[in-house]
Amino acid sequence: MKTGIYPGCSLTGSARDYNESVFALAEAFGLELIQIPDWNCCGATAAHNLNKELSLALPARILALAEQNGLDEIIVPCAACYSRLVVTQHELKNNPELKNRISEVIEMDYRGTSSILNVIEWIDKYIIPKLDEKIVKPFNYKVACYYGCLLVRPNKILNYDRAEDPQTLDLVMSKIGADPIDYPYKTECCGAGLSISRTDIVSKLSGKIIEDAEHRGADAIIVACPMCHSNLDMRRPDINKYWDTEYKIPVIFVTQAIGLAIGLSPQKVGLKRHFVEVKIS
Amino acid sequence: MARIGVFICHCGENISATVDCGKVAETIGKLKHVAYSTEYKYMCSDPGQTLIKDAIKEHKLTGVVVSACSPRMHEPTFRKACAEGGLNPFLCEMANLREHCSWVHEKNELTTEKAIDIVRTQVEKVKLNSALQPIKVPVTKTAMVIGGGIAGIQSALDIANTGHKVIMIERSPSIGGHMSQLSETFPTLDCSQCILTPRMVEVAQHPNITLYTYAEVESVEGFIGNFKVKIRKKSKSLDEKVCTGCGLCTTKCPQKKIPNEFEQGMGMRPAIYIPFPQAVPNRPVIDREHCTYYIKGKCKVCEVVCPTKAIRFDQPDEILELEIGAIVIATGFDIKHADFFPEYGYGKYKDIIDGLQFERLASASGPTSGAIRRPSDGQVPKSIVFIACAGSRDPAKGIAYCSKICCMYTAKHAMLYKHKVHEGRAHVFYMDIRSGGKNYDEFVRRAIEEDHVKYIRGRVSTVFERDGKLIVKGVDTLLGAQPVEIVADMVVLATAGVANSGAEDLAQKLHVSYDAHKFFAEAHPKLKPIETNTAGIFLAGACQNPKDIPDTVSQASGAAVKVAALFSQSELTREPLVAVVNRTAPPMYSTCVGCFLCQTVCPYQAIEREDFKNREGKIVKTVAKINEGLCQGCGTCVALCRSKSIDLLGYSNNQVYAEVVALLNEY
Amino acid sequence: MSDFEPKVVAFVCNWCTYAGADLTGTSRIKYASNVKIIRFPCTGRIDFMLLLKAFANGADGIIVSGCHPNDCHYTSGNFHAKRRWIMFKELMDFMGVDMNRITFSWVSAAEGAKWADVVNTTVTRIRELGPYLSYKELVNRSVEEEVKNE
Amino acid sequence: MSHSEHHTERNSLAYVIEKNVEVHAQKCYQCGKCSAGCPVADQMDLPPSIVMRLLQTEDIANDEKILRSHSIWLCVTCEMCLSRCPMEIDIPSMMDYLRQKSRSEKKVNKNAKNIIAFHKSFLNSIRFTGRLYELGLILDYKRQSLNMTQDISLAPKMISRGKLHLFPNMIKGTAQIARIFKKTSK
Repeated sequence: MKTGIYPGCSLTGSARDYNESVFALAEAFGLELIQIPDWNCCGATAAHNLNKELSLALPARILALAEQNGLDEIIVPCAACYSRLVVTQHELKNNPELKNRISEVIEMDYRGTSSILNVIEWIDKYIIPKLDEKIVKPFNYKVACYYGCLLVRPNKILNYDRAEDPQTLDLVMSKIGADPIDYPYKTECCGAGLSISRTDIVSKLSGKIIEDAEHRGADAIIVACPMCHSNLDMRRPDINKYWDTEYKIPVIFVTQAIGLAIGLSPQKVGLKRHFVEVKIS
Repeated sequence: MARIGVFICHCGENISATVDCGKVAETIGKLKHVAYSTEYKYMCSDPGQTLIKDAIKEHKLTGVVVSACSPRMHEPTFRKACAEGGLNPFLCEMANLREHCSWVHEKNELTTEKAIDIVRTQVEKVKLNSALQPIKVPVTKTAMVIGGGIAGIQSALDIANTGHKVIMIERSPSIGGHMSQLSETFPTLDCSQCILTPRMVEVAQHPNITLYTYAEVESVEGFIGNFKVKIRKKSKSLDEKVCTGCGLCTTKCPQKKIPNEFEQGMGMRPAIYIPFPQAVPNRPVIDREHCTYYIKGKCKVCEVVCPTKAIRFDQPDEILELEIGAIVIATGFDIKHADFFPEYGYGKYKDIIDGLQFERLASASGPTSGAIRRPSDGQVPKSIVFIACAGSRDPAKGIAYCSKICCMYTAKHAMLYKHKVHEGRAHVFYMDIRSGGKNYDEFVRRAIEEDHVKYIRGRVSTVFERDGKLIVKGVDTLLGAQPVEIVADMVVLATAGVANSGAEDLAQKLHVSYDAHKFFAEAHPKLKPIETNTAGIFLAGACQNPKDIPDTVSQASGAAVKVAALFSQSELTREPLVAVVNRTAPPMYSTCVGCFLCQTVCPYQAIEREDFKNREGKIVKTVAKINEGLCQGCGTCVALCRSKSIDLLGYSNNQVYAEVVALLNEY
Repeated sequence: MSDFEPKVVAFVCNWCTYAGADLTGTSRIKYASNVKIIRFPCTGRIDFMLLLKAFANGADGIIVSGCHPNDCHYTSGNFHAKRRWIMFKELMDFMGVDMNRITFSWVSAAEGAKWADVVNTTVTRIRELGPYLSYKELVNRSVEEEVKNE
Repeated sequence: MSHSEHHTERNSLAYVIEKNVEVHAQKCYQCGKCSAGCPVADQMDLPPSIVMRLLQTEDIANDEKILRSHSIWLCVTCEMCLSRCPMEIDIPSMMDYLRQKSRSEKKVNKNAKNIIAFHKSFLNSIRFTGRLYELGLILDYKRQSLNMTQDISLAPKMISRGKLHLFPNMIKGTAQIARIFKKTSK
């Protein structure tokens, strides 16, 4: 089986670091990842806020392209894209009429057969089994695992981990030697799509997430979503200004942490691109 | 020549709003053999019944079809009316126009057509009914009460005081149930154990009551007045007659780290233990699952220290076979625990406890001797948040019902806390306060007005721990959903009341119905709240749905009266809807070929052998015979009989064939 | 076909499904009026030859429903029904009776909504299948043949 | 199913929502758990439970209040409300619907101007290139929102970290994407 990858827009731009770490891991573990040819944006928050049909058509085109290219399994590292793709697949599966309509809109055959993996599922399936032998530098830090919203909700549709106090990311982190703390902000929202239009709200919400992690003595916040990362990392100056604080806790993608544990350089996993300096390594 | 009378009921408007009753009566009136057909607003009313009685005489009716509600509701009513009108009651049938027609279909022609078909079917059936005489069976005047909580105790004492024998079965080592765990009771705040323990002792000492603790129902066979019950008396690993209950063994047992069930896990107990000081009977049992001797094969400290040498390690379970006339189910309820709530931490925070745990904390006999101390560090909490409706009224969690008792006990908990910790702050998050009951609402008002408990209307979204405190996030919906965040030392969840463990299993053994939540089902929600749909088996207390003590005690006494009424007769009349094996003239005697396959499927051992002898006394044929005292009329033998020699009175082959033919053919 | 109203007969036990259907009524849940119920004390009482009788008399579909396994009011009647049903089904299949026209289900006294669901799905299915003419023809022909033979 | 039959003459917002997104406002019993867990409730003029209550009144003035509210635009679709709702009311889907209705009826709250400007810029960006062109998005958003100074310091830092492309990344199927936009924009 060939594994496809849908990077999504963030990973080609503001979350290049995430992209680099995903591909660095794939390379280190000998995993082939085929980019879905000519993929488009999933529509993100904007589409489902303004136009429901568009918010289904854009992901449907991506899934149809994957099917066309024989990619039965696709990894979607961005939690937001992952959520859009899974929700689209779910809605079209339960509504054949809508499915036909969307097929017509995208001018492509859509079956809805691809299996969609989020980054943790991909790690669990392909990396964990071979992980132990590769660890050279255990990630011996206290970490706050921050899942965000879209990895676990809507729970009934995603059916992945539990909606409250999820554990999968914590388990992955403990496998590389980290010590995940009890962290009630795991699935609290960072403000997501309001980053640019309402930076004040994002600063407020993300600030609480950072404050609690620092308060509990975490050395790093671990994330698996580029939106969460940009709000917690790139927006750090706004956050510190909003709360009049000097939070310095780094925000690290789970793939970056695994990369470091197996001995990849900070450069290789994109750590140098962060706004908040990462002193861990 | 059959002369059938048909009576169409409007049931107020319940039937007539969707079914054209006039048309039904008219159409039916034209059928062959229908001598009289009429409609009336309320057939079950006195004038309605008089209408039937008069018509029987006036029109010389040979059969009656009352077309009204479900026969499960009013069949006895109308059969009785017919009998009073001079017609054999078993010549009356009911056509179900309400539950199976008017309530489930829209108003249109098809619905009226269906109503006509339903009535026609019963007309055809009743033509073939035969006049039957009720069967008389003896009554064993011993009752069995399952469960030794306040419901079982009340029921057992009331039955025993009418002079009848009672067997009480309790699966734990002591009677007392949840009530023995409670601190004080609402709305009077009198001590629960003070009012309960005298009753427990009374049970133990009553000459008419035999108590089996640490015992469970193994199987139940038979029927009203004549149940055959097997009880498994689990081994207590000691001789109760020799043991004096001195308790030395319980103090010397080296295994001391077993979570104490009575303290809701907030204390430890040894492997040989008496559940609580006032336990009845006051004798220890060995918990074999945790006892070192049973696990590792050595220890026997209890045997060594026992002054009367009462320990019996090899004592087996005992099976008792009992003849029982009536059964009261009083198995009580359970509650959900903190681990049921993902948003409140899945039970990982020690200081989020449930209502029963709070009862133990507040109880003078509890693990803290009545001082309110939080489980994590034993500190007295300066602030407690009580969350009502935890799990109740929550379809997303699978529990749509209101647990009924939580509003009251939450007010009580908050009050008790304020009485014990004067400077403490008590907040209650609630959705509605349901305090119907004598002096109940006054009690809640007292909590708010005199004890200054702060009530906040809203459901808590999440609780988490930070710096040893619990952060409770909710809103005040009466202030336009204004966010509220309370930093508390302890959180008490008024968790949903649920069916007790093993309820479903017991229901299946007793052949009684239970609802989707595994609570035992009453025969009728309003008019038969104590009866189950199996004659001779009654309900008492929270095994039916969550109930407070006054309601439980009332129902328990009600169940006792039902039992006493049953035992007031020495014979019982039973519906004669039993199977019969046909008889023909000699030399055939019966079409039965004597294969006795029926015997193997009969659940009641009601099929016997009958020998026919010739003049010389030689057996010429052996055929099946039904013991009508034992037969319950399930009809399994009828469907199975290869030679079609068995029939079921009231559901005979001819009758059901006639129904099928009538239902499907034009008229 | 659109005005075809299937005739469906339901053979149900008194203690579970009949009571369940009562609950459907008490809960005012609506369902197709094509189904008419015949009450038995227990599914164990149901002689499956009755099903053939029903088809012969013009039934387009049949529902047989009783207590869930272990819930039988008479301990084991439903087990015997189930056992006989399996044998009967094989036989009917062999004879060419369309088994899609028969629904066998368990509906307890607490499952009012399920009863409506069982009825509605059965009626919808039978509506799609159309009138059960083939069985009637079979029966009619054999009667005529019998007459001829006499 | 049986509800709609009873209320065919209604045209309240609650009814329209029930028909279009199968969210039943009358299911809500006002426990407030949605508002309690909502990350932006304290910023909202109408927290989610209040929106539900207003819907239940089926009062035209209250329906207007909802469509003209700031709240529906502040909702970030984090799904926390649905995840914890005891009645499993799909508030996020309802919010999506309300936003679209508010816009099509030109009732958008003034304070939501920036939020909508951002969404529009976002869609504009992918309408022509197929993928998000972040620099283009920021420039377009500035044009739409007239918010010239915001994030002025962010862009250079992003560029220096290789996180911002100066030129869009066009996909091959841009014509197809344009048609998707056209077909869905009725």
